[in-house]
Amino acid sequence: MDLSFSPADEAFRHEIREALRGLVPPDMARRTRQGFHPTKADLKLWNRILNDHGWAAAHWPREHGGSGWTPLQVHIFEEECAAADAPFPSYFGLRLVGPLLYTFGSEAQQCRYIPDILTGDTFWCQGFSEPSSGSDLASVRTTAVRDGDTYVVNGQKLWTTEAHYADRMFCLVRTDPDLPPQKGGLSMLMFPMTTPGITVRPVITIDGGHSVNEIFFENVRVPAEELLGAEGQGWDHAKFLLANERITNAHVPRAKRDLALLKEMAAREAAEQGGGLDLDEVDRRIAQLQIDLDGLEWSVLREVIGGSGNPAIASGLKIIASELQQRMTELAVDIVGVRGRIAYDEADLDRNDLPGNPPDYVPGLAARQLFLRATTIYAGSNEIQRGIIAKQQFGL
Amino acid sequence: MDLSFSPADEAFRHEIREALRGLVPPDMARRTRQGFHPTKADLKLWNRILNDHGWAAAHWPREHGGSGWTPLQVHIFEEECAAADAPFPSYFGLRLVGPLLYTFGSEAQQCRYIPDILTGDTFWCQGFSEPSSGSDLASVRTTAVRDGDTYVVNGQKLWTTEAHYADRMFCLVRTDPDLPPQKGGLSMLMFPMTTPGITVRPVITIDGGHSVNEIFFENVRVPAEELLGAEGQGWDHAKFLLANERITNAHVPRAKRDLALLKEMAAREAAEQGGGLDLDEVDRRIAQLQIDLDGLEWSVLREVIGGSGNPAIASGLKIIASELQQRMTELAVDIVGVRGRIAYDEADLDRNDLPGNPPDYVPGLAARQLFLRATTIYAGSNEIQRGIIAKQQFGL
Amino acid sequence: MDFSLSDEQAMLKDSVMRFVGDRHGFDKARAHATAADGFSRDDWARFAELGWLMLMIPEAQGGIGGRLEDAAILMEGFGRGLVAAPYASTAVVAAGLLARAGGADDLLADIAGGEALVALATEEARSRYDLLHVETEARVADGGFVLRGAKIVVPDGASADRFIVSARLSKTIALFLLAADAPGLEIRRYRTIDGRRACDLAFADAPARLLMHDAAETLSRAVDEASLLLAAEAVGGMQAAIELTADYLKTRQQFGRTLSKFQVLTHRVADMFVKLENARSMLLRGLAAAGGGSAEARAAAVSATMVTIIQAGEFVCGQAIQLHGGIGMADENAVGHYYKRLRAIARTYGDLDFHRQRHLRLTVGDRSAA
Amino acid sequence: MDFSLSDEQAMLKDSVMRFVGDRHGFDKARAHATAADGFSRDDWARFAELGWLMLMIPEAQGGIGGRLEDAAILMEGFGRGLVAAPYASTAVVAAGLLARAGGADDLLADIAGGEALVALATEEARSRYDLLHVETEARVADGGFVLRGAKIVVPDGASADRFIVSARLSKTIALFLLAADAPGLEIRRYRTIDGRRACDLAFADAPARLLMHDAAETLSRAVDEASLLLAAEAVGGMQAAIELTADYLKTRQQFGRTLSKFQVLTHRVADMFVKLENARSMLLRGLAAAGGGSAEARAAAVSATMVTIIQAGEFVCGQAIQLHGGIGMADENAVGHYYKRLRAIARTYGDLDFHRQRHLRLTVGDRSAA
Repeated sequence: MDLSFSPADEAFRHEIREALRGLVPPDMARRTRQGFHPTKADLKLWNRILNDHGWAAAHWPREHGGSGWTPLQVHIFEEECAAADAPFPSYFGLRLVGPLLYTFGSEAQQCRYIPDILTGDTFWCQGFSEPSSGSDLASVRTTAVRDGDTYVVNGQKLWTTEAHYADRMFCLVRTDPDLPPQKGGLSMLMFPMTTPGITVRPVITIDGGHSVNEIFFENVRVPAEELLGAEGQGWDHAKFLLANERITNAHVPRAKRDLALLKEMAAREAAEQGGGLDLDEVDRRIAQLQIDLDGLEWSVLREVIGGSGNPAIASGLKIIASELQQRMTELAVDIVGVRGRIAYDEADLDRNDLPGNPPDYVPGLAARQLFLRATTIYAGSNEIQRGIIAKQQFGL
Repeated sequence: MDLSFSPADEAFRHEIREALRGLVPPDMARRTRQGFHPTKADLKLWNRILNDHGWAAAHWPREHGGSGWTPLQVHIFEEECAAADAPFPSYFGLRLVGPLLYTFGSEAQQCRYIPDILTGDTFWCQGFSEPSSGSDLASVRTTAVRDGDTYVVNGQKLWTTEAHYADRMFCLVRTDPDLPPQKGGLSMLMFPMTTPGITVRPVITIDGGHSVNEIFFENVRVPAEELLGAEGQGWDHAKFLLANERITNAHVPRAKRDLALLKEMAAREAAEQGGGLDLDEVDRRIAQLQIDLDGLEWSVLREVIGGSGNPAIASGLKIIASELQQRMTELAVDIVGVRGRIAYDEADLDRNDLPGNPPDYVPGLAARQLFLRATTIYAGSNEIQRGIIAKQQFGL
Repeated sequence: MDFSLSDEQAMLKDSVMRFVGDRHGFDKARAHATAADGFSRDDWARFAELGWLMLMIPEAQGGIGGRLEDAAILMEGFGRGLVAAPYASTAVVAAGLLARAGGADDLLADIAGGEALVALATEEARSRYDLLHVETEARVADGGFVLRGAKIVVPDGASADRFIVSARLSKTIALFLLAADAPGLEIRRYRTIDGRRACDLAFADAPARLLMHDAAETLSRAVDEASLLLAAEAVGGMQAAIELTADYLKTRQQFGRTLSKFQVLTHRVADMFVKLENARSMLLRGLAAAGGGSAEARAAAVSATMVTIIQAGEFVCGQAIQLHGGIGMADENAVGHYYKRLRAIARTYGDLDFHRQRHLRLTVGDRSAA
Repeated sequence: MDFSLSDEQAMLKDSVMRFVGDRHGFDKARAHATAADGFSRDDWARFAELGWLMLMIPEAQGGIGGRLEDAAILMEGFGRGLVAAPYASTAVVAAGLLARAGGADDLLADIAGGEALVALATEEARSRYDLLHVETEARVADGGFVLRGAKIVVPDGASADRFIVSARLSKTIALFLLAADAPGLEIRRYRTIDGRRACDLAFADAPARLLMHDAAETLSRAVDEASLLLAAEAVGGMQAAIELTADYLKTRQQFGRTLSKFQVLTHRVADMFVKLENARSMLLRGLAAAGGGSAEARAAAVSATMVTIIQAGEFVCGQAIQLHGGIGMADENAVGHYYKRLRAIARTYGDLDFHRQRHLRLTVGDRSAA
């Protein structure tokens, strides 16, 4: 047992911090701080900048284009990126389909897709949830029927994040309606979003933003070579992704940055609002958040370094992280007082006569708080996670 | 709609307050404040004092020996009693079996038992819970088999509060093992605790106190005339009691008194402990408790005056009140700091060299906090209450 | 003490419940929200016909002389139906201030007739809900008064044709009236998170009519009453959100069962109900305190009510979204709109922090006075 | 960074888990609790045989020179088994202070051999966990020192044969050693809520040996380490309480079903597990901070750990009782004893309020220094 950061780790942190200095364009950094959904242009540019340094897939094994760093180094790297107000790179290529491809994909598929994921030239989206199966992937109804060398896809997906940014989708489909999903009924297909028969309908969320979509498939023909692995492996692929997701979704680096911003914000608001803000109470809430975030960070460290692989632990991280993110933005909105009632329009942010004449940290907060209500719902609602823990850890 | 206390109500309050002045013996008042379980002697004496004023059963209808006051007057009366540090009179006669008797009992039974309940000459206990049926009264297993003019009772009861104080028990028994409890399988019997075949075993609770017991029945013969109402009505009797209980259990008058004591305690502790106590934080917690208690009080007023009779409302009161009582004693223990770790012995209270050299409000707190963990369990656990609300209010 | 509705109140309740169509009005509410005003002028005309706009105008000034409890009945209905009309601001708060000020019977008649919309502007960039923190200044000019300063996030301000404005006049706080098209008044209109329309006001020597000087306590009472009306609206909104949720659980299937078979979800609904009923009790308690007693007791009680409402609203409507799952996050579903309205109410005239502090100061916190 | 146990640590863990008999030790724990000392002298002798009592004594002074993480492994096992022996107070805290003070090798040998029990007395009637608030005074008399004042609620004090006592010496805080039978020392022994035995000490010019002057930082470090050991004990206790609860749900029948079929109960267990694992992470973080870095960073981290432990303990063990229902309230059931031990830990060397304040002061609250 060695509970300290080694001098080498500290040197690595210093090196990354220096290398990142000035790398995030200032307007991109401002947009990241403001907390609206990142623009496609920002995601693309940042992906390219990272790739220029060989960092686009820092968390991947070296043989697939990753950095070969230790898990702790990756953690430090991500922390420094967040501290520099870099956007979190688009999730679906680098976090989901990339690892899927190098774990389950054919060599041809890897060669075809991985380079453009690393450069950011291809954006992906994930076709998992459906109108009738939010947290329940076993009830996927979108079908893919084999017809010679192609699959014909029909059905519907919902909550598809960044589908309107994406060039390609990896999509969970039913290839055998007679087999239970867990026993070979599901498969994973990959196809361009421009394939005929695909319709993307924006779904506006309660924050007024557009980050998710509804997708309709009408006789969408996908070449059979775009099947990932073998037919019937879709359930295994989905489980692989969900396990990864629950730890990445802890988003500790971003949370640490947000908490630091929260402290600055409280100090500025108190200074500018002449005593109306109960700074003692804000400090108490910040201190509790800090403690809870420390716990989350060390739980993540235990998992990325120690690697229990226990699904109950991963589910616990998802619960804590999602609730923490909600509490942090709730506090942020509380701090800014009556301006937390204003619906700022993302398109107006460059004007200098914004409603309520707000300090620069205000405009994205209310929308972000509303959007983050989704964190306890998506990627398996927290109720689902508790069920997993009860079952996996205690046989309940 | 008239939301104010009338001048007549205020005059009544003043009159009661004056009448109560000096009525509670000072040592009894001190014991009540200290929060250990009340002694039998105190309960008996206070019952007698109340009865001397015609107040023993203030909440009963006048024709059965009650005051004939309005529900609001009863509420005011109980509030003033609590403010005077009177113990809450023994529950089982005055709150439970008394109303049962005048609602369901024969005239002979009423004549036999009610007078001694009013004077406090007879104490009762309630034989409901069993080892295998805590919150689940439908699974009562104690049997009563008819044998000529008597019932023969065999079985076991648990959590029987004040059984060691009681002269008599009213007891839920299975008189027909073939009928479901809700359909006539249960009946209510009344008998002296001295009946041969009854064994009382003390159950010490986590506070170290003795207030509940386990009762064993071995061929206990009870005359059939001690059956309440008709055979098979036991389920109705139990439901009648549980509905009453959930509102009385809100214990608003006592909670108001406890909160007032809490405020005094915080001020004294802060003064005596030279700055170590974070009085701001304590004040915040007191303020929130005050607000929550105000809500509970008005919910009780709505119910006792408006009388929706909605079981979902009664269940909600039970949930709020039990959690509030727990939070109040938790704060009390927090306020007294390291002395909250000491296990004071009730028998030592008159010594002047108590451990930790505590102020007079300290000794009963830790034990009371521990005991009050039971409030969210007894009288139908809060989980049971939520189930009732979901079902009764929403059909869920 | 009597919690039952009088015959008149029962009729009022019946009437507003019929108006909001037993919570089937979400499509209508959404359509209004996207209109320029954020509410329906037709509805407003209907309110005038129903007499609701004169309910809170004293009889002596041509109104019905209703009590705050009566207006609260309407507001609870509006909360249920997500009705965005500026009822509380114009027909209760502004009408009440104009009536107390006197000399504004014509304007009161216009309000009663649905022809005038009057908004109260108190909040400033640095005031943080403190009505006594007023930097806007009034001074005498040309025999009248002119205002200089700014107000922000005026509730229902975007559609108002007149404003009542608090301003500093020598050492006291006075109330002024001016029209939306007054010279020297610049208005910036915008949406709030609940889809309603607020505005900022900037006064550059804008001429205004003095309504009342030394108005601090009158203003404080008016805003406390406004808070209680929002509390009533919140209660109606919470109730609707709970009912939507319970209904949803009965129909939605997941993992091969209807959601109503999952005990954690049904118990959550039970907790929501418990918080709603507690909030309702605190609304009644607040209304009681507004009906009599000292200014301090009123303020403490109103803040206690608002603390409860704000806490309950966040839990009830937040969990309503949670239990709906993904669909609760969609703007096209009603449940998120209740959440947003509750969060908007939770930062109008005061937020949790403000009400907690004020309550604490007026009760336990005031140890020096104890 | 490496979270895996070394071979030695794995052996230690194995050894203590065997000792507590995989949580079947409740009957034994209860029997010890009713004995005069509140723990078993036989167990203590066994600890000496196993080398546990010399684990934290530096090698130079005849011990094993273990690290705090090693002692934490033992403490977690003791927490699991409700072992009430004065391990942390004697074998870690007192041994550590004596080792740092020097010149006490004989006493250290006695501790290692199980022949001496030494308790640290810091708390006073008005100190509220503040180690710098010391009213007990030392002065020179007859070429030595005598103490005057009082200490309260000394952990494991009732069975101690010696005490280390903090006292004011001129302007600084010094540590003194005296025997339980010293003249001028009066001891009042009693039970605490967890069934352990503490004591109050009253010094009337009791002669004592000076161990260390200017000892504030040494004392602060020792007490922080003691807190972390209690945190480790708490983690073991919480884990045992959760396992007992999960087992109970699988066997107990209500309403015709085993409790494990009730989703609200199983999800509660999940929440308990989440809090336990978070507490375990914070224990590791606290141990990391105790191993290096500044005194301020250590103090802030230890307080953050204790805040987490105290909050988790109240929830986990409180809900363990709740899920047991009535039987959880009975003294003859183990689960309530975990609750009481957690609540006792939550008010030893510091409570939630103390640790929150200290953490706040050393982190966000210190705005003047930011």
